[in-house]
Amino acid sequence: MTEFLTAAVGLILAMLGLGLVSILRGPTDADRMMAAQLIGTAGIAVLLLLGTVTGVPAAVDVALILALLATFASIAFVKKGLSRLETDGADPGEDR
Amino acid sequence: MLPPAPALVTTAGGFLLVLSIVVPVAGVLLAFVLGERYVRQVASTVVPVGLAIAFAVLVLLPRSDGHLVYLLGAWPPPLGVALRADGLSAVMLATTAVVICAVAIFAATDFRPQSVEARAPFAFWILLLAIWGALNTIFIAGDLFTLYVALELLTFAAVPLVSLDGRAETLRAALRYLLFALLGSVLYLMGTALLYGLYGTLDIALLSHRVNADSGVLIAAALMTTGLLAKTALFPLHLWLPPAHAGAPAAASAILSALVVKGSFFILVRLWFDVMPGLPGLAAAQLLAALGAGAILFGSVVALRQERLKLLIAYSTLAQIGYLFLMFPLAFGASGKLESDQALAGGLLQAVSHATAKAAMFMAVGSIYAGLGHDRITGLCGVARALPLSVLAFAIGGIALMGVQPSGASFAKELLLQETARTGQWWWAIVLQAGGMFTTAYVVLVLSHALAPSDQPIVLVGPAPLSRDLAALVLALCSLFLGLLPWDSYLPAPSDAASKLFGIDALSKLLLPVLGGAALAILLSPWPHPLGSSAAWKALMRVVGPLRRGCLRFGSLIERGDEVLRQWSAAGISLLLVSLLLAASMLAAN
Amino acid sequence: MSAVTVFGLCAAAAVGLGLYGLIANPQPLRKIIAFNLLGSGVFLMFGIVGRRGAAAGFGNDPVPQALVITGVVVAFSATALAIALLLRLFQIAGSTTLNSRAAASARSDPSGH
Amino acid sequence: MNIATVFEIALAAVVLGLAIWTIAVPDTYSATVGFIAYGLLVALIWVRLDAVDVALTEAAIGGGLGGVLLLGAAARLRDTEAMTTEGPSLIVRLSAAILSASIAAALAVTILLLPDPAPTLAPAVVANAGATGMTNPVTNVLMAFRGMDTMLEKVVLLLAIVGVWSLASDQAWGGRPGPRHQADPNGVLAFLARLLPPAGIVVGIYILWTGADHPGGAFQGGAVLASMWLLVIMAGLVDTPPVRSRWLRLILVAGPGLFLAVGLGGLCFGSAFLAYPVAFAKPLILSIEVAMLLTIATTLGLLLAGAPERSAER
Repeated sequence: MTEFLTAAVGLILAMLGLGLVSILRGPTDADRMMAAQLIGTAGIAVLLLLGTVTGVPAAVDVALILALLATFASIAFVKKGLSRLETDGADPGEDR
Repeated sequence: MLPPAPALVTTAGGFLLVLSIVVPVAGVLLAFVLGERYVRQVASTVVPVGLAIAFAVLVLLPRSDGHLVYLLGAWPPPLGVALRADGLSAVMLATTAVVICAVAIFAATDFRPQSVEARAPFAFWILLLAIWGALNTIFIAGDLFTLYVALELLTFAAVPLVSLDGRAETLRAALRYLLFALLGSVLYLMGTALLYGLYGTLDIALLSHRVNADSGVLIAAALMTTGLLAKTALFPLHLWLPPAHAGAPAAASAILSALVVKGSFFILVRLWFDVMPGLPGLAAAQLLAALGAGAILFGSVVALRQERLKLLIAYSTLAQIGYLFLMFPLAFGASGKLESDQALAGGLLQAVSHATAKAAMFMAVGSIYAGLGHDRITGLCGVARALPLSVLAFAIGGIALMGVQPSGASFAKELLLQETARTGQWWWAIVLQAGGMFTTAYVVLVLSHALAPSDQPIVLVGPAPLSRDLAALVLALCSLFLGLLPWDSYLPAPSDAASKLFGIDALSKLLLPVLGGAALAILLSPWPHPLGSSAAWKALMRVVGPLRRGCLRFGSLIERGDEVLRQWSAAGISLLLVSLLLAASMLAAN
Repeated sequence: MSAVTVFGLCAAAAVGLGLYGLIANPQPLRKIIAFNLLGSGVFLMFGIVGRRGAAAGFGNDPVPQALVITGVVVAFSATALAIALLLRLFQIAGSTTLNSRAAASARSDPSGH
Repeated sequence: MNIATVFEIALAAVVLGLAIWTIAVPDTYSATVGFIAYGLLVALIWVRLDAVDVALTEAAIGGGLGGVLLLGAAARLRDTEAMTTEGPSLIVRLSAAILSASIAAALAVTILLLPDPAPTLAPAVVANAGATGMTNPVTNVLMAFRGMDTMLEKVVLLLAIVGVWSLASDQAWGGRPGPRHQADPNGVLAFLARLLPPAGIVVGIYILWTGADHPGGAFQGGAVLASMWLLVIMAGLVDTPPVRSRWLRLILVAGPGLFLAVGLGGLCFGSAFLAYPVAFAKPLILSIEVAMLLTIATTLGLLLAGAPERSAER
C-alpha cells in the first residue's frame, strides 16, 4: 500500500513538473500564474499522500496553509493584473 | 584569550550583561509606542542608564576574574544561550556607550521633534537605540546564532539611517549596503550551519574545546570570515561604504563609521581568536593583512583625491579598517600557532581609538557642513576663524588618529610594531608606518585648507550650537588621551608600554609620519592649494613638479581601479574569490 | 542515496544558483529574488544537518529547525525592507539601477552638492 | 534504489528546475512567479525532512507572503525593464558562474562528509521538555531554550517596520501605508474577501494553538492571519490603519514587549532572565505566543503594505 501511495506521489510530481514546463513558458502572465494554482492543488495532493505514507499527520496542516496561501497569491496576482489594466487605461491614480 | 574551561554557571554581576541588552531594546519598544513627541525623552533617559551599565561592567570585570557569564533562562549551553563578557567585551561596551552618548548630545539639536516633520527624529532615535542594543549583544553573546541575529539587527538599524534624508542618492547607497550586507550574513549563516552539523553546538566556549582541523571547519571558517569581511567593508569588498557613510546625516555617519563596522570586525576577532584559536593558520592571516594593506593604499590615495570632506572621511574609514586587519598575522608565531595576545590588544586598541576619533571627526564635519552649507575641501578657507571649535575637534581627532602620543592609536601602533619585530614580519612594520603617514596626509590636507586665511569673510548659513562642538571635542580628547588609561586589566597589553610614550625617542617617531604625511599630501592631492600663489610654494613646485605629476597619475589610476572594484559584479566576484582563497590557504595550512 | 544526500546536493545547488544570480543579474529586484533563493538553500542546509541528527524519537533535530524558523522571518523582513527601498528609489529617481554613475548620466542634473 | 528515493529525486529535480528558471528567465515577472512556485514546493522538501514546523513557515512566509511581496514589486517595476542597461559582460558572468559553482561544490562535499553519527541536541531537548509543559520540541527551543534569539528577532521585525516607514515622504508621515484599494463591492473579489477570512482566521488560531504540542506556532499562524487581513484590504473592504495610531503601535510591540516583561520578571523574581517558573510556564508561554501572533500578523501585513503614502484624513 505504501509503495502504491508513494508511486502516486511520484506520478503527481511528474505531472506537476510537466505542467510547470508548459505553463511557465506560456505567452501571458495569466498562464504563468496558473503555476501557483497548479502547485496549490498538486502540492496539497502530494502533502496528503505524504502524510499518510510517512505517518506525519501534521502534513495535513501544511496542506491547509498551502491551500490558503496559494489562493492568496492568485488573488494578489489578479489584483495586480487588474490594477495594471486600469493604470494603462483611464485611472492612473489607483494602485500605483 | 581562551577561558580555561567552558564556564557554565552564571557569575555574580552577570545580570549587568542582560541589562546592557535589555535597556536599549526596552528603549526602542517604548519610543516606538510613545511616538514622535516623546522619542527624544526616551532616548535621553536610556543613554545615561546604558552608560552607567557599561561602566559597571568595566568596574566589576577585574573583580570577577576577568569573566562575567550569564546563562539566559538558566539553561546551560549547548541547549541554552550564554552571555559572556571578557576584557575585550568590556572595553567595546564602554567605547560604544561613550560614543553613543556623544552622538546623542550632538544629535539633540538636529533631530529635535517638531510638529510638522516628525519622521526623521522618530526613526533616528529609535535606530540609534537599536544599534546600541545590537552592538552590546554582539560584544557579549556567547552563541554564534545569537550573533547572527544581532548582526542582522545591526544591519536593519544601520540601513535606514543611511537613507534618512530620502534623496535618491542615499536610497541607492542604502540599497547597495543592504544587499551586500545580506550577502555577507548569508555566508556567515552557511558557516554556522556547517559548524552545528560538525559539533552539535554553536556556543563559542564549547566550540573552542571541540574544534579540530577538519576540512569542514576550515570551509565554514572561510565562509564566515568572508561574510564578516563584506559587512566590515574590507577592501576589495567596500563598494557600499563610501556612498553610505558619506550620504548619511552627520550623526548617523559618526555611528556608522565609528561603531557599526566594528560590530562585524569584533565577531571576526571572536571567530579567529576564541572559536578556533590559531586554526585558520598563518597563510590566511597574511591574506587578511594583505587585503588590509590594499585597503590602506586604496582608501588613503582615493581619500586624498576627494573633493568633498565627508567622502574624504568615508574613504579614510576604509583605510583605517584595513589597519585593523594588520594584527592578524602578527598574532601568529612562526609555528603557525597563536602565540601572542599583544597583537590582539593592539588591534582592539586601534579599533577603540578609531571609533572615538572618527566619530569626533564626522561630527566636526557635520558642524562645518551645517555652518557653511557645503563641505567642499577647496572652499574651506577661513573656516577655522568662523567655526574654531569644530575645526579644533577635527584637528584633535585627526591628530589622535595619526598616532601622536599619548593617543590610543600611538599605543596600538607601538604594540603592533613590537610584534612585527618579535615575529620577524618586517614588511608589516613598513605598512604600519605607511598607514600612519597616509593618515597624517589627509589630516594635514584638510587642516591646511581650513587654516588658510580667506579673502572674504565667511557667512554661516546655519546655527552652530555649542553643545554639538563640545560633544565632538570631548570625544576627540578621549581619543587623544586613550594611551594613558590602565589597559592591562582588560587587554593583554604590558602596563609599562604607556610609559614609553614620551621622550626624545617618541619625538623622533612622531616626526617621521608628520613629514612623510605632509609630503604625501602635497604629492597626491590634485586640488589647488590656497597658498598656491605664494613664492615658496612655486619654488617647491619647481623642484617636485615632475614627481608630483607622476604621483597624480598614479593616484588617478588607483581611483579608476577603485571605481572598477566598486562595481557590483566586480565586488561580488571578489567576494567569492576571497572566500575561495581563504579556504584554500586554510586547507593548505592544516 | 538517502534523502540527506539528494536534498543536500539540492541545497548546495540552490546556494550556487543564488550566489550567481545575486552577482550577475543587474536588476535589484532579481538580486532580491536571488537572495531569497540563496537563503532557502542555506536553510535547507540546516534542515539536512537536523535530519542527520534525528534522535530521541524526532525525525529532525529541533534546534536547527528553530534556527531556520528564526532565519526565515529575518530573511522575510530583509526582503520587505529591500523592496520598500527599491520602490521608493524608483518613485524618486525613476530608475532602479544600483550603478550611481549610470544613474547620474541618465539624468541631466547630478543631484546633491 | 527504492521508490522513496525516486520520489525524492523527482522532487529535487522539479525544485532545482524552478530555481534555475527563476535565475535564468529574462522577464522579472516570470522569475517572481517561478520563485513562488519554488517556495511552495520547498515546503514539500521540509515535510520530507520531517521538519513540519519549518514546512509550515516556509509555505506561509517563504513562498506565500514573500512571493506576494515580490510579485507586487515586480508588477510596479514592470515598466523599468525596458530601460535597464544591458547586463554584465560574458567574462563577468562566466567567472561568477565558475566561482559560484566551486562554492556550491565545496558546500556539497562538506555536507556529504559531515561526521557520522551526527551530533544532535534532540535528546537534551526531550530531557528538558518537562520544564515548559509543552511537547512540541521546536516551540520549546524557540520560546524557552533560545528565547533570546526569538525576542531579538521580534525586534528585527519591528526595525524592519521602522525602516520601511522611514522611507515615507514627510507629507505622508503618519498616514496610511500603501495605495487605497477599490473593488466592486458586489464583485467576486469582495465576495471571496468575505468568504475566506473566517476560515483563515480559524486556521491561523488553530495553527497557533496546536503549536504547543504539535507542529505550528505564532509565526505560521501570524502569517495566515496576515494574508487574510491583506485579502480584506485588497478587496477594499477595510483600509490600512494610519501609522500614527497609538493602538497600532501598541499591537506592534505587544509580542516583544510581553516577552521582555516576562523575561524581566524572571530576572527579578525567578531564577534567571527569560526563565519561566515551572508552575506557570505553559500559560506564560501561551500568552506570549498570543501577543506574538497579533504582533506578527500586523507586522507582516504592514511590511507587505509598504511605506505610508496617503495622509490619514483622506
